[in-house]
Order: sequence, then structure tokens, then C-alpha cells
Amino acid sequence: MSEQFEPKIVAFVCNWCTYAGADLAGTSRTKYATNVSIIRFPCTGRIDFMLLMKAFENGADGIIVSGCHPNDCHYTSGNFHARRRWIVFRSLLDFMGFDTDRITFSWVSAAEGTKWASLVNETTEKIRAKGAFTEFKNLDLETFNRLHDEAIAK
Amino acid sequence: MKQLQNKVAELFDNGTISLMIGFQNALNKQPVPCFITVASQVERLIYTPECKGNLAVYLHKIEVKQAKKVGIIGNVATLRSLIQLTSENQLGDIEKTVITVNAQNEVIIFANMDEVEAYVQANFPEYTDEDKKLLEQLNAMSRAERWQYWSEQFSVCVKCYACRAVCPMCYCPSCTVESNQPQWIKVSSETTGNLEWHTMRAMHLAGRCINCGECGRICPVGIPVHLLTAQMNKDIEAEFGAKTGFSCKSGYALNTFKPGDKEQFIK
Amino acid sequence: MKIGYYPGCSLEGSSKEYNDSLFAVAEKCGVTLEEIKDWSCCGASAAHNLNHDLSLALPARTLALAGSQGFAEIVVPCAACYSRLASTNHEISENVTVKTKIEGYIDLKLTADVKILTVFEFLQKYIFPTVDKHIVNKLNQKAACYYGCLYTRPKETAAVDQIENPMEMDEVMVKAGATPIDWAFKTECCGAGLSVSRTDIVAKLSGKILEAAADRGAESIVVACPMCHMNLDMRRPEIKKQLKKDINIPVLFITQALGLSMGIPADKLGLNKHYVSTNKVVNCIVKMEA
Amino acid sequence: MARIGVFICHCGENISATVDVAKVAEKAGKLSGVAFSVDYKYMCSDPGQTLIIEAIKKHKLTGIVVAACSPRMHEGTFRKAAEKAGINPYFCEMANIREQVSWVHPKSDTTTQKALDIVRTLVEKVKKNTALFPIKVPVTKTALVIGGGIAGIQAALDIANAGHQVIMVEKKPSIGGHMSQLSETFPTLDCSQCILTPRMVEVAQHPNITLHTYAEVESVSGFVGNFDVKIKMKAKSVDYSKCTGCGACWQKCPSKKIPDEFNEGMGFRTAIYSPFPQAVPNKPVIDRLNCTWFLKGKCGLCTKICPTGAINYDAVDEFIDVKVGAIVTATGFDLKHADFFPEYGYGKFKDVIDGMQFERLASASGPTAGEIRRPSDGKIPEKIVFVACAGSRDKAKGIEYCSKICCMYTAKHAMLYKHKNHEGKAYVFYMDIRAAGKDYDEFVRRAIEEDEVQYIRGRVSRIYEKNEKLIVKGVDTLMNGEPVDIEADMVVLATAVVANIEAESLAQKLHISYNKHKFFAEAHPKLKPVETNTAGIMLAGACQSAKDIPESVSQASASASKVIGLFSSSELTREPIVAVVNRQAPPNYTSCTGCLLCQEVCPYHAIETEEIKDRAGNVLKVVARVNAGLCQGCGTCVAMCRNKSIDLQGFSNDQMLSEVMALLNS
Repeated sequence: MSEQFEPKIVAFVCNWCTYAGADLAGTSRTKYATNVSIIRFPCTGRIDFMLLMKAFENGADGIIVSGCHPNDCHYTSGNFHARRRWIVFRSLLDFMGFDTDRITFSWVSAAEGTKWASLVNETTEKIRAKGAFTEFKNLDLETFNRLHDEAIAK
Repeated sequence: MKQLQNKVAELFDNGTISLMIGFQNALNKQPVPCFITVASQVERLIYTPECKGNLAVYLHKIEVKQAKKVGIIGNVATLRSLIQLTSENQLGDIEKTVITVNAQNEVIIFANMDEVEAYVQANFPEYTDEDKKLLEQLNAMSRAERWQYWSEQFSVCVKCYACRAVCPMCYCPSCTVESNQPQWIKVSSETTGNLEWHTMRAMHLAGRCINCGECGRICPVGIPVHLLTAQMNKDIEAEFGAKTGFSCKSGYALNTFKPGDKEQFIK
Repeated sequence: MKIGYYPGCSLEGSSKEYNDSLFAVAEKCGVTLEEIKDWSCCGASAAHNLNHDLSLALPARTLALAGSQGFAEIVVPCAACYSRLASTNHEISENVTVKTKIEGYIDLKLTADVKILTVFEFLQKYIFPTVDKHIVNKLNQKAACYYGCLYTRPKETAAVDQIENPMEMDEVMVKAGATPIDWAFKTECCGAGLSVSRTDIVAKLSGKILEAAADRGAESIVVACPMCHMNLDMRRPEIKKQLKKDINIPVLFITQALGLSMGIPADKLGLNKHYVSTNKVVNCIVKMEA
Repeated sequence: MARIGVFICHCGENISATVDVAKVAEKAGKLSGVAFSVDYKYMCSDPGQTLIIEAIKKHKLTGIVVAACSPRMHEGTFRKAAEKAGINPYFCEMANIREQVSWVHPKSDTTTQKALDIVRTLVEKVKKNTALFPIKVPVTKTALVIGGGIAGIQAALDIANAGHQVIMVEKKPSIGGHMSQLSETFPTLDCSQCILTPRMVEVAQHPNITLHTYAEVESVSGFVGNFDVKIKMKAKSVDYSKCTGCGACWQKCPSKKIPDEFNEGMGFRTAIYSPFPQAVPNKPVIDRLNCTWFLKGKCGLCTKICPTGAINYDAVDEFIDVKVGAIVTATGFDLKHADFFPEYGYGKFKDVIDGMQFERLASASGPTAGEIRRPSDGKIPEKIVFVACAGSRDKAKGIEYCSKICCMYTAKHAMLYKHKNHEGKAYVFYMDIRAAGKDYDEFVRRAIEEDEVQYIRGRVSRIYEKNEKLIVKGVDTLMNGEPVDIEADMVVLATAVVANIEAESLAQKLHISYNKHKFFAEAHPKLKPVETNTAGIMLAGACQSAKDIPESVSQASASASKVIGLFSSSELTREPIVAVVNRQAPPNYTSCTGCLLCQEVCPYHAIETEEIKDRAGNVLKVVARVNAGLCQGCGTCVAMCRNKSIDLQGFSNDQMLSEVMALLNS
């Protein structure tokens, strides 16, 4: 049997809640999938949607975006602003037919080490089931082939 | 037509304006923008329903800014641009005289932005039937079909940035798409890069675009890019009840929030 | 502009005089009320103790009919009916799922939103503008306005501004030239729920109300609720036993009181239909010189 | 050309047990730009740090990545080490391969690979790092205390005694606040004024405290350490430099029938007045709304009488500007007032009064000289009913919260009444008795057991007058809801504690947040109870939530200590993790378009405008500028700036993008 697909997943998390939550998962030795690597931001409000696009372009199969629960933001309202942008960004992606299931948004507090662990595992499973994000990765190739075929046809 | 020309001539004579941005007939009888600086040339001015172009975009040109006293004519979409730009502090240093021609073919010269607001709010435009149809079709498609549709559209984009050049809301002196430190978007026009460019453009215009549709009209390879922002505005209005180019005071949907904003998509 | 009218059972039976006086007053001011065709029972007192859905479906049906018959507003003089219709309206407008469920039961659409007017809202809105030129008498007396429970609770559907100290009827009585008294029993319970089953309790509760009114020197009690009226007017013998004293303050419907001040004859207002004689009121009327 | 050093820590066995540290070190050494890489047992230990310092010097490293525990743990440690070695501390980054790798994954190649990925990511980040320098903000060592109640007084004294200047602003003619109105204080029953007035005098005489009574804060700008405050000095119509407070004027003033605020309307005062005998300063102001001179232009008696010619009818409101480094808000509370309880006849029946009015009746300095008499006829009540939770914990009244002090002062009131009228009967209607505090429950027990105050657990539905008596209709829930009617001579309502009526407008001036009941919001409900979200502004007393005296005083001292801490150095050092608006060559000067949409997103109002001028001083354009003193570095503005004109130091676009690229491209 062929070995199972191991998705690459990038997690964009805020320093004060989710990053600390991930640390807690560590200190309490909670084991979880190796597929997710964290990039640390001061606040979810700092997370630029372009970074998500770049992550996909560079081969991410899935993305986790996570920060403080509403009203717990270290900067009082960064996560509220982030949430609004996500709402708009998601509806744009959806309108473009982009597979929004590849992005998991979540609130994970500094006390929710176990939530972080299960979030990582669930996301990994979900993305593994979906398979590699070839839809995006192969865009340029497909375009090339299509134009090529058209040229041949002419 | 005569009425318009006389009124504009008047504006020149009493020194209200030193530059008039309007339309004239090109040789092919298509209306094209024209810039008039002396009363004697006003007979070049025309204004017909075909004059769809959004002249507000020229207000960012340094020559126009320098002219200071500027007259500008346009349809509701253009007026909405003026409102939106005012709310974004972009027209501070221009003494503008705003002119439009209403359905009854009367020339209206607005005394101030409040009047412009009132007029816009009274004649707030619907989406064109064509756009409505397209949006419906797209929304009716399955996700995969939409992805297919757009990736094919974007695959032919040549990154000429005409969509940006024609947009009155794209006034940044330097655009992120050209930034190379860091290099956000590939210079060459590959589909992924093109998709990123159009995503970014749509996000930057979401909640600011005033639906003039120029970007779609101008695209040399016929990508209906205006649908992206049109859809965004629809969603934003539905979600947050914010209208663009509606009032100089009404804020920007994406620099504010409500504690109760929906979040059922967040785990 | 036609105004809908929902009599409910009481105004066709026990409180006919309420109905008559309302129409008499309206007629005098040239306002026409049009009865909602095919209205059904509001389910008061029974339905909401038995089956919640039923208690919504019954009033909902009437509301749907009113909507489909093109009424933007309906007058509901009976406090119990008002309470049922108002709370139904509240619940279906708050909760879409309930709404659709109920629509399923009654097989009608609850599209139009129909405004439900209490009798005093109606008077305020449609009678007051023209009433002054019709007022010929001064009800020269102290009146105790009694609101009871159904207009004043729950908070969400209360028909009055201050649920603990409503003033709406007092304002009407001032128009009628009476002096509304300030008293503490405006919203006490008259025992309506037990009107038939436990007359002893009714006597006790209504007795307190009558006594309080008497203590504050009221010469008449004014109500806008058939149940209140029934208890305060009809249960005097029991109340007499309870209080060991005889209190014969007449109890009028708000529309009757206003009607008197408008010079409408007592019998047309159904003042002869009461247990406690209303002569005391009629007698202290003072003609106003034009 | 970057020369990065990578230092892989074993953390004893903690990392090396599951991650092949040697391999990571070896692979990391091959990364472009990495000039040195090594693994070691304990990087955070002294030898470990020395190893780093030596390596930096020896290999002329331009930046380092320490792959060890979480940066939340040791970032500081290693940044110091980098600094010791002579490079800017912000050229040090940490790769978290313990909490987020070795502790959560089994020993395997993938685990090692993940550790390497993270190291690579941080190597790419550190390449893009720039030298950052702590932001120094000068601190004006003067504190502004808003409100002269007990909280304000305590805070002011603590700060002043620590040797710092304090400016106190009180809107009333005298400081003292609500506490000066109280009779005795629970749970000790010592006289309120006896313990308060010495403090008031201390404030007035303290060399470090400048007191402005009859004054209000007009506007506040600036930021921590550097607030500019405009204070409105309301026209007192009396020249305090001349006035000796002899009192001749208020003894002679003819308009004597003005309801006395200090006695809660149960006594009278004159038009020129000092609110109470022990007022500080004990000098009068003229109440222009009630003074015959200002109403009719006649009288002028006080001018004739005043021996020092201090009266000045032409005085006008004046404004002074002060510079302060910190602000303590101690604006206190109000009590919910009349027409709130139509069912209780409050404001309708003379003998239904609120708790503060009872305090005045019970106070020796009050209108009845301490005898508890009915306002209506001055009779001594034989039966008195106290209603706790009059409005508090009552959704229908829109106040869900507990007013906290009522249980205690109601017990106190009942006690005081019983002590003065042994024959009298006192009843208390209550929901729950909340007497959690030192000696508090004992106090309530005493009221019940020794003073035989009758406590009835239940609410009052209605109060009305019936032949000279007040009928209190209630219910006793401990007697299966048995209705209780009490014929009382007097009723005291423990009306809800609500926020100061001007709280909202002040909060907006200060840019501090407040809850839906207009009580000011603390920065963190548990761990930052006296700070606000605006750095440099503290909270003291009941302006934050209902509080009794001990609580207000301790919170005041807490906020004072925060201020003193802030003043402990003449400069404030802040992490340079702040947003900056870029600069470019003319003609752009900056890519910022000045759309200023970013101003709205900033939680700290840190984004200001800046005019870019040419040499002639003509404004070329107005753009955004980040006030480094206010910016806390969340970066919300950065993510929403369309053309990336704002960037966040330490988490710049360049750094974050490099991280993403590096993580995904092995």
C-alpha cells in the first residue's frame, strides 16, 4: 500500500493566546501531528491575507489562523478587526471558487493546550483527506497545457 | 448640450473653474475625456448617456491638483467616487465644481458635497441587469466550476494594470503589486500571480469600490474583474449594512467591527 | 384608511356595553371600525395553559386574516384578547422558526405586520384629534383608573409606558373632565383567572381594590378590561361579605366615561347594563356652557 | 552579507530525546547565510551563553538563532547575551523546538525535520531583522487626580507622600465626596467625618498637592508620561486669595431657601455658600443660578459685608493647561434617583427616602442634628422599613448588577435607628444578605440578633399612603411567599449605585473604555484591576464599580503605587515593537496616501496626522504618523494598509513573508 499523504500546514497565530496555548500543549506533553508549523504574530490583527495567499502559492496544503477569543485580545480589539477581514476574505475566496475549507479559523486561548492539539489533529486529518492542494499548485502548469493545446489546435 | 456648454462657459468667466474635465467626441464619434482650460473651447463639451467613463480618476493627476479650481462632470457612479474619495481625505486641496445631467436632461451644478450626497442617495444605482445576470450565474455554479471559470479568466490576464489605472479608488502613489521588497506578487503574468493580484485588488477595494464597472469595461482581454468587487460590495452590505460612495461621513466597513459580527465559521 | 376591529367573545356577550360605547364614541368622531371577517377566538385563559402552539395559532390566524384583509391596524378593546394577540405577535416576530411552524398550523401566511391597538391607544390616536369639539359635559368627579394585569405585563408586550404606574387611561379621563386619583392599586390583580372557580379569592382581591379606591375618595372606577369589569361590578355581594361593608362605587368602561362627556345618552352607552347603578356618575355630570 | 549563527539547545534531554540535535546543527550549518552552527546541552546556562557570546565575536556574526524553548521563556536571556557580544539584541531570534516540537512529537526523522524547518524559518527571518532601539519616553512626574472623594484623596496623598507633584481636580466647591455626607461607617460605626476630615485638611496643606475645587477636566491629549490637560476653573465669584472663610457672607445672604445638595435636599443653604462646616477649602462660592444679584442685578449684600472685599461678581470661567505624566480617575458614583420607582412612591411621598438621605438624618451635622425624624412632619418614626436592592439586581429596571454596599449600610441604618429609638421597630426587606468582608457578617448578625432588626427575605411590590402611614406591600419568601403588609412611618430605599452622570463624557475625553452601565473598564478584570487600556491612566474607587470605603481606599493606593512606579524613572523605556509609516524620496515623501482609514482600527488612538511641508512651509500632503508613545505594536493597522505604508518593527512584512517562504521551501 502507498504511504499516506502528509499535508503541509502553516499556522498563523497570535503571540498572546494561541502561541501560548501551543506552548501549554508542549509543557503538558500533549502529543499531536507533526504537519503543522507555527508562524508567530503579535496579534491576529497583524495577519495579512496576502501572507495566506503566499503560503498556498509556496505549497501549503492547508492553513490554520488562530488567536485570542473575542474580548480576550491582548490589544483589546485586534481579533475583532481580524474577524471582519476574514469574513470578507472568505466570501471573496468563495466567490472565486477557492476551496475555503483549506483555511481553518479558530480561537485558542493560552489555557487551551488540549484544544490546540485537537485543532492540529483535526485539521491535519481534514486536509489529509482532501489531499494535496494541486488545484492551486498546478494552476500555472494547467494554463500552460491549455494554451499549448489551443495553439496546437490552431 | 448647449445649456451645458453655456453653464460651463459661465463658470470659466466668473472664475469658478480654471479647468473643466468632461467628454468630447473622438473622431470615431465615441465620447472620450477632454480637458478644457478656456471658455472659448467649451463647444467641444458633450454629455450623452454614452459618456460612461469615470472622470474622477483624473482628480489624482498632479496637473489637475495644481489647477486647483476644477470642474468635473459625470454620472451617479462618478459622483459616488467623489463622495468616497472625500471620505478618504483625497480631495482636500481641490476646489471642485461638480456637474451632472439628470434623466430630464437638466444640467445640475452642485453647490457642495451635501448636495452631491443628496442627489446620489436619491438616485442610488442598482447593479446593471447584465452584471446581475453574471453574478447570479456565477453564484449558481458549483465551487469547482467557479474556480475553473476564474482561473481561466485570470490565465489570460497580461498584468497591464489598466483595471488599476482606470479606478478612481486606486490612487496609491506606489502599489503593493509593484513592491519588490518584499516581492509580494510575481512580476511575470502567471495564473497564480495573476490570481493573487486580482485577489489583492478585490480585497483592497472591498468596501470602497463604488461599482462604476470601469475596470471590467477597460480590460483589454475582457476579464469581468468588476464582478469581484461588485460581489464584495453585495456581501459587505448584506453583512455589515455598509454602502460605498453613499455619504462622506459613512465609514469604511473594514476598519471597524461589531462585537456581534458573525463567526460561525471560526472553530 | 380603514381600521380593523377585533371584538373577541366578551364584547359580543358579557361586555356588550363596552362594544356599544366604543362604537358610539367612534361614530361621533366620524371614525369607522371594520370588523375582521371570520375572526376566531383568541384562546385567552384556556389555550396558553394547555398547549403553547395552540395559544399562538389562534391569535395568529386572526392576525393573518387581518393582514390579508388589508388592515394595517386593528383595535382590540378586550385586555385579554390584546394580551394574547400582542404576545403572539411578539413571539412570531422574534422567532422565525416559530413563525413558519405556526403558519403551517393555520395554513395562512403571516406576511403583513399588523399593529395592535389597545382601546386607549385607539382613543389617543383617532379620537383625541377631533374629540374636543364633541365634548359637551364635564365628568365632575374623582375617577380611579384601574388597568389590571393584562395591559401591564409582561414587560415585552405591555401596552403602557410605565408598567408600575400606567397613566394612559388617566389622560383620557382628564379629557372627560374628571379628576383621576393617584392610587397604588392600578395594576393589582382582580382575580380574573379565578372568576368562576374561586369567587372567595376574587372577592378578597377585588375587595382590596375597591376599598383602596374608596379610601382615596374615588367616585367611579374606570376600566378597559371585561374581566376586571365583571369582577369589580358583578362580585359586590361576595365583596360585601368579605369587607363587611358596602361599597357602591360604579365601574365604567373607559369608552362609557368618555361617551358621557361627549353627551351620548346613557342607554346608548349601555350604562343600564351594570349591576352597580351608574346614576351617581350620570348625576354629577356638569353641562359645559358653549 | 549576513553571517548568522545557529545554536541548537539539547535542554538536557528535553529536546535531544526526540530531536536529532546534531543533525539539525549540521544541516543548519549548510543553510545560506549561516556562518556558524553548534548544538549544546544547556544554551541558557552561563557556559551556554558564553559559548554564544564567544561565537558571535569569533565568527563576526551579524545575527543569531537560538533553537531551544519558547521565546516567551528565554528570548530576553539570549537577547541580553547578543547585546553583551556587541550586536543589537534585536538580531536574536528563537526557534521554538521544545514546547512546539520535542515535547509534542515522538522521536522520528519527521520531528527532526520539523525542528530544522523551524530553524530555517527563523534564520530567514533574522536575515531581515533590523537594529531596533528601545523607545525612550520622557515622563512628567506630576499626577492628575480627578475627583476629591476618599479614593481621590487617598491616591493623591500616597503619590504626594512619595515625593511627586499632584494636581487634584474636584467639580464641587469642596473635596470629601460622598464619604463626607455619611454618618457612621460600617462595620465599626466610627464617625465618617472624624476619620475623613483630617485627610481632607492634609490634602489642602500638602506641599506637593495643588488643589483645584469647583473645577472640571475640559480636555486631555497626549500619552503616558506626557498628557496635556486643560482644566476648567468654574467662576467662584469669590477671590480665594482675599477670602478668609470668615463666613460673614453666607450668614447674611438673604436667599436662604435653596435646597441643600449636601443634605440631599432635606435642608437649605444660601446662594453664597460653603457646602458644609468642615469643607476644604472652607471658602464660599456663589451659586449664580440662585443668587439675587445674578438673577435680578440687585442685592450685592455680600460685597458690602465681606471684610476683605473678596467678592467678585465679574469673575468668569478660566482655563489652565497642565502637563502631567499619569492620571488617576476617581470620579465616584451616583445613586439612582426619583421617578425610577413609581411603585415605591419615591419622590411622591415625603417619607420615602433613599439611603444617602438617611445618612444625613442620622448624621450629627445633618438637618435634624442626628435625630431620625420623618421629613414630612418631623415626627420620630415608630416603624421604619428598609428596602434593599431597590433597583439593583433587577432586570426590569435595567440594572442587573449588585450595588454591593447596600446590604451593609442597610444593616447599619437599621442599627443606628434602633440605637436612637429603642422602642422603634425596624424591618429590612432583602433578596440575599451579601456581607462578605472582614467583620461584615458579624455586623449584620449583630443588627439581627442584638438590635432585633427584623429581616424579611422577599421583595416589596408596592408602597402607598393610607391615613398618614406608608403601607409596604411585600412578601416573605421564607414563609412560602406569605404576603406581608407593614404600616410604616418611614421607608428607606437602598437605591442602586450607578455610574457618575458625567462618566461617559469623561471617558471619551480620556479615551478609556467603559461598560454598558458607564462604569470605567479596567485593563484586565483580574490581573490589571486598576490600570485602564490607555497607558498611564489608572482607576480608583467607585468609578470602576460599586465599592465601599475600604475597597475604594485600597484600590486608590494600588493605583497610586502604579503611578509611583511609572514616576520611578525620568524616562519610560518601551519595546521598540511599534508601527512606523515609511519615508520615501520626493515627490512622494512617503507612500502613505493619507486616506487615514488606519486611524479607526488603532485600539490606542496612536495614529496621528502629519503635515509634509516643503521648504517654504506649504503643506504638500497630510499623512499618517504613529505616535510611538501610544503604539502597543499589535500591527492591526499594518495588515489593513493597502500599499504597506505602515510596517511593524520586529514583525515587518519583509520578515513575515520570508518566514512563510522559508518554512515551505526546504
